[in-house]
Amino acid sequence: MLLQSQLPTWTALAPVLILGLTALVLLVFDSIDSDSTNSTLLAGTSVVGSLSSLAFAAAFLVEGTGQVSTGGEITLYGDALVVDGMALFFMAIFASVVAMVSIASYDYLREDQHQAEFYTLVLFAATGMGLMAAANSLAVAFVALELASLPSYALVAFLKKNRGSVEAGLKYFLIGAVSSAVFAFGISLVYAATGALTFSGVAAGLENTEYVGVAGLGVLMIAGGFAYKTASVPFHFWAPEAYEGAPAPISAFLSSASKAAGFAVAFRVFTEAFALSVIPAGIDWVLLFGILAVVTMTLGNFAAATQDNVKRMLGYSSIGHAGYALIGLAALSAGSAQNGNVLGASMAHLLVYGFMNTGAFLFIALTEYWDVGRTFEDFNGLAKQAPVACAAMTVFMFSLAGLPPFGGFFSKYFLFAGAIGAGFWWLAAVGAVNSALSLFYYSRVVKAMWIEDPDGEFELQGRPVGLYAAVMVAALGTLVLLPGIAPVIETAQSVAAALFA
Amino acid sequence: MIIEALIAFTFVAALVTFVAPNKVAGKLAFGLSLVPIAGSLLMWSQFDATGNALLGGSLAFEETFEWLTLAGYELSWHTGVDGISMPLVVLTTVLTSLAIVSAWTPIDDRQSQFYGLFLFMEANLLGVFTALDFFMWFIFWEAVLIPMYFLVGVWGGPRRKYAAIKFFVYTNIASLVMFIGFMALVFGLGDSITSLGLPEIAQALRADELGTFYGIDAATLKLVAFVAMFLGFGVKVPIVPLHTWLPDAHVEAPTPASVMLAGVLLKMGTYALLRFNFTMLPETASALAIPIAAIAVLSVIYGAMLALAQQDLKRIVAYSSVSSMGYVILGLIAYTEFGVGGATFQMIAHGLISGLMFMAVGVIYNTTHTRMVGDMSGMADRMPVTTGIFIAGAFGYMGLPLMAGFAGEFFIFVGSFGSTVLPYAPLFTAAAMFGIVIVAGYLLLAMQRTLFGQFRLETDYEVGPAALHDTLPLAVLLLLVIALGVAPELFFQMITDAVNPILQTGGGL
Amino acid sequence: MNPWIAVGALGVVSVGIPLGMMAVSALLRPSVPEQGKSAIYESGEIPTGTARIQFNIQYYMVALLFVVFDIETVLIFPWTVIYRSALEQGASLSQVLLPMLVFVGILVVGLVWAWRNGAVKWVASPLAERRKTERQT
Amino acid sequence: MVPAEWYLLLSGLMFCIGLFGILTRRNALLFLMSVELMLNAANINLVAFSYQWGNVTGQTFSLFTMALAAAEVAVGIGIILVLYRNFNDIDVTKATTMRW
Amino acid sequence: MTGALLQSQTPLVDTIANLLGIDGTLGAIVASLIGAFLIANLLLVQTAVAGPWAKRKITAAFTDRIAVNRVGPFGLLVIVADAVRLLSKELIVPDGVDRPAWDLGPLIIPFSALLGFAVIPMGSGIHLADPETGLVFAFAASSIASLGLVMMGYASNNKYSLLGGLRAVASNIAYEIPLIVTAASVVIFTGSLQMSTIVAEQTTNTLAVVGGVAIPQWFAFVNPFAFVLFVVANLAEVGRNPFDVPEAPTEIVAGYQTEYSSVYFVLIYLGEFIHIFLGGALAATLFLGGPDGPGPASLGIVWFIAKIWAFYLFTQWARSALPRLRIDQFIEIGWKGMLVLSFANLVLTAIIVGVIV
Repeated sequence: MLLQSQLPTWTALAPVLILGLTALVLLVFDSIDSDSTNSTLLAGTSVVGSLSSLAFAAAFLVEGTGQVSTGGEITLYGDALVVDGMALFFMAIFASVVAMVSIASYDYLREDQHQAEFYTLVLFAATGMGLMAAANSLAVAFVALELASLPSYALVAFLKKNRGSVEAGLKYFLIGAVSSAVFAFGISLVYAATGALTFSGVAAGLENTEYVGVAGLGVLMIAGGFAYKTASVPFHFWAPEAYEGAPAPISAFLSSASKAAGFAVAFRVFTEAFALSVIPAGIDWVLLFGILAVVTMTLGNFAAATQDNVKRMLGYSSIGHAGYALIGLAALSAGSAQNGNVLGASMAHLLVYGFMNTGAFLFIALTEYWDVGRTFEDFNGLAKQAPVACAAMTVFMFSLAGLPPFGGFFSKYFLFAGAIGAGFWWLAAVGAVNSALSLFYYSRVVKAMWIEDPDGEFELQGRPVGLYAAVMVAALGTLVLLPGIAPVIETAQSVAAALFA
Repeated sequence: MIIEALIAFTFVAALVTFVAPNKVAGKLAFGLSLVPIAGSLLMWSQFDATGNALLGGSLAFEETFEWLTLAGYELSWHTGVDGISMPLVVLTTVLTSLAIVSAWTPIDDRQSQFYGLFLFMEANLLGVFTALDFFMWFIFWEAVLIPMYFLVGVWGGPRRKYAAIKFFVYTNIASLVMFIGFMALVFGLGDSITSLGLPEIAQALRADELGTFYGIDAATLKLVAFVAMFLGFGVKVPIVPLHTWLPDAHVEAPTPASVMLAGVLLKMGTYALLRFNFTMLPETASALAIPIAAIAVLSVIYGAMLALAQQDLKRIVAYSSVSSMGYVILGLIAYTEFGVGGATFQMIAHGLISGLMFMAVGVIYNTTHTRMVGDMSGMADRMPVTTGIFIAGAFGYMGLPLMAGFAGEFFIFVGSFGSTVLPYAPLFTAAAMFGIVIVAGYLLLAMQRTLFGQFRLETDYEVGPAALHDTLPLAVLLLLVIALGVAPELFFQMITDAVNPILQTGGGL
Repeated sequence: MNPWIAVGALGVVSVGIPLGMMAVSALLRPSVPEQGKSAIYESGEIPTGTARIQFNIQYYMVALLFVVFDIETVLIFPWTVIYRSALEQGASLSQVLLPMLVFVGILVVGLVWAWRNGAVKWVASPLAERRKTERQT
Repeated sequence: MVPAEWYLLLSGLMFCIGLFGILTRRNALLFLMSVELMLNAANINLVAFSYQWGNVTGQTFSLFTMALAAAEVAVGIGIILVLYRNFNDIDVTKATTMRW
Repeated sequence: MTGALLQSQTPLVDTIANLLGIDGTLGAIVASLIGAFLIANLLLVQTAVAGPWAKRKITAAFTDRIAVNRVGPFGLLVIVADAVRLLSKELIVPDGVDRPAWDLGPLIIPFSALLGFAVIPMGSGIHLADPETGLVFAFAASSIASLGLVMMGYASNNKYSLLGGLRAVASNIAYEIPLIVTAASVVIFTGSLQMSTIVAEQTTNTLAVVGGVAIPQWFAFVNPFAFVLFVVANLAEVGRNPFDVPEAPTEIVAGYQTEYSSVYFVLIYLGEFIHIFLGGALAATLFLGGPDGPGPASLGIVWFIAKIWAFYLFTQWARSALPRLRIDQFIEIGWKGMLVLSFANLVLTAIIVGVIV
């Protein structure tokens, strides 16, 4: 057992550092042999790197690094970064998603000339996400957010001869650029009001600031920045485009890891910097997030219900899920004992979501590999040809819909129960209604695959091992999270409670 | 541990079957499904529980494993059986095996997936009837839907897609409504419970520990929760007017799925009504006795009338199920030993009889490829054995003495007639009894038109007796029906033992 | 006194002097417009096509590289300023030197990668490429 | 000393000009320039209030903002370049393979 | 030593303010304007000498021929003749130029070069402003020129001009990083970006005493490698041979200045020459002790002018002695050679300083 407590404190960042180092190693590989299309080496390096990152994150979580049991959070580099349970929890999510995406890309990119760049960008983005989870200052949050975003733009437009991919990249980029400018301006306003950028400093400054209006505007704009990263209203409209146009493994990566990263930093910023105990009256971000959550989940679900294209439907549904996760922020109240539970449930939902949504998009990657087509009709009768993969997809769909035997039910249950317990029954009600609605469009996929007859005869070309393995890992994760939810939810809620301590 | 072993074994069996080759899947699944039968019979033989599982009675084969603590509630794996669930467990295992055999002929595509789903469903059904922790129970409850959805959707008739989606959406929304209602109770109980164990919740509710929740007082909360749960479970039962999914699902489902649907899945609804509504909230139930009884009688009469108007044999049997389930509700609301006990007994009886009827219709359909009453006649000539069993089953349905159906209905009427909870009990009972007449009417009519007279179905093949493996399950079921009719105390003893606590501690019922 | 006043003054003067020269010239110079004079000078040939031509993508590639490295030099400057005084005040070498070495190291990895992938290769000769592949086959 | 409100006014104005540009320009490059304006509005705030509060945090952060703005433009122009190759245009409303 | 004297001398602006007897902000502004005017003229005079006269003379000397010896003593009056001639030429505006940009370009180039001199300490108290970030300001001001170049190239509606403008940008950006990184290696020694401190650091300390002669701690002596790098990068930065690819008369006519005539032509040339001097001034300040030299401190300006003229001479020597690089060689030397060397220099300097201190 590797004990972080026996190592220098900076090693608490190991999960992030390993991701970054792996990216650099891949760059070195590509420098040595820039024409290489050795998928095994490149994807393998990426997988090994992300898995070791996951191992460290999990080991640290188990050991209690940064948690109360081992002396509380570890702050590094002059309070710029903090490693606590929540940071490690999210790092574990990112590492698992990267691992799955890398395995899947092994087949997806088989013919591509720029594989090394692909994995490097994924890993750099994941590094940025890890840093987002560990950010303890608005400056670091912004830099990390950009580090996560910039490679993502390139990744979305990675298929540069594919018009859809390029268009998706452009839209993702344009909205990303605007929202990061808004975010930066928000930070500057908060700085203007408080004179500090570290979360603790901002909290201290907010308590008796004279510029309440400026601070309020700043908070609003920062919330806008997070809305972009998490694909929530009002900066959500890039999501369906980007997810539809991007290479499917990247859609998987963005819709789960990137979203989780946005929430990670939003959780910390709003619970520590703009903590309810210090925020001046008049800046009611809880209400803001409440409204955003309701609008986001409703809009996402209704839009998803009207789609013909499965990938796009998943894109909208991921907006809906952002709405659910927002409940974690919307159901907080100052000094409530339930805060940790609500936030923890939201985190657990993001973890489960990380598996099931990644899996769903990777299944899309599989169909893209087979050239099956993208509409519901194109999936007709797929189960006859590929029952195992379709069974996995069924698990993802039902889990996303929140049906009980799968992980998605649990996280949603905890989320809604937490919201009710915290006194926000209307959030839970809207969430539950949306959840029921979502079953309609998720089951359409299942119906197409299993029940409909194929329109014509088609033969699936090959059985891509990597894609299959990745889909199976995700399915297994979604299933195992049912009996294994106990440690996850307990960890999530205890680390979330630490934020309010 | 035997319950856990059974459930786990069935799950594994499902997985094994799922990956087995199509050719052997049917036989394999049958072989594997014998183990749960043996297990459930073993349980029965060693059954030693007394009292109601939820109300402090001793349980048989009880197991508890801590799982996780959440927001002050302990969730655990908690299983056990009492007199109410034990017969249902036996019913589930037996009926599953027989349904698997009855699937050998009609299912000729993707067999391994079919039987895999079947066993998966069985595992979850066992879970539903044995789980005593709300969370576990709910997971199994919902998980049953998924295989059924596929069974109807993939192997069903021409309108299978519509039927499957309708079934799925109906029952899922119902689950959600029920879930919210139950959760309202849980939150209302507040700190007085420390886990989501059903016994603890039931006892807390009966001890009147329900507090206010969001300013809603306890009585209103109970009412709301009761209604929500009643509607939620009512869809599964189904009660009129929430029954519209059922004919579609039944007609489109392949025979074995219909057997399971009518035989076991509907019982989930009444079982849950008994466990939740009528055990946990007796005062509310008795306060609502008249509307509930009205719904029960409506189900009986309306279901029977609808059955009378059908031309499709399967539809007839399906609607008659609606009718039969109405009796069960009536028995439950009676709140007498014979009423509730009879209702529970009727669940078993109806499970066997409706299974038998659906199978018989299936066997006829396999041969004739039609289910329309008008298309067939004189089947008795060509399929004498099947016909005989069919007639016997129909008599069981009508409640002929010495059949299980008679015992169940008789107990229910006795119980409801003497009910003190239900005002105008004799009136309701009499109205419900009228249903029997209609049932007899349509069944006789259907039999007369299909089975007797001149055979005139035009086919390009010889219509002859069904294969042995098609007939055997029918015979077995018939034997069971008769056995239960002759000796209802096989189950009735343990049932009343478990039912009595519900009545006793009911607070002035 | 704020030194930027003087800087601003020089700014004004350095705009003023060229403007003055232009004014003087405007007074002195003749204006004799002729058709031929106003033609674009392209080595005496008659200009063809537009001047908005497509040019080598490498201009863009080096511009990208520049953006990266220029910004990095901006980030290096504060470090150089405090480096010596930090050492004199007793900071250990690993505290002040190592972070910068890591920083430059990452930059170097990037540079090497760009180098190997031809970002700074001005002319990608198709002929040479073909010869290379021919030799391989 | 110039009162803080004036800095806020200036930066706010600049931000709004940038925002206006984003909302009205369809040329991807002009769009990028508008974003730069918005980022620099943030920089003005940061530097001005760094002076106001007497700490260097804001100034330091503005360096990072500049670096990120540059990187963003680098990536953005790359994407615009492939956009041009695919659509022969850099009008951001022209690329509509997918529904908006 | 001399440095102490230099430090004690009153800055130019204060001297003027005292002379005129004005104070306050308004006084500072007036005095600054006067000082700025003086400094600008000091440079203009040098440029006038360097451009029409010295350049021809030097090139002639290198190529062994005679030049400008007709008008005035040593042909010096050719400066006046040329000035009048160029200013009174017709301004030809070609077809299709992008007018505001076309007019603005020639203004920017001398502006940027002159602005850089605001922070250069020229000795004898001739030091207009001494902000803390002087070095960065000097680099920033001198980089504005490339903006003017690309504007001119783009606005001229001429393919050669466009290419010239792009080449100018490419060359500026390729060599700017080595230039600045090398400068950063000097900053490691000084610990300050203030020009006066950088100079003082070189003048007050003595590197070694060889044979009784104290060698001052000029950074060119401390780190000759950096000096060489800096001078080479500087040469490219100011666009002189062998790095004059943006103009490259034999390839792209005259690059960005092809379409300019009359006073615009004068302004462009003026700007470029001042730029050379600015490059020399930066090299002198960073590596050669600025106005430091033997003799009294009041001689500082003399030494300083000598140093920048030495750099000017060096550019003219390079112009005559070296062939122009091809654009691809030029860029690759910049990115693969200079950049790596300059980073190596920075890291090594940091390590050595770290180990010694």
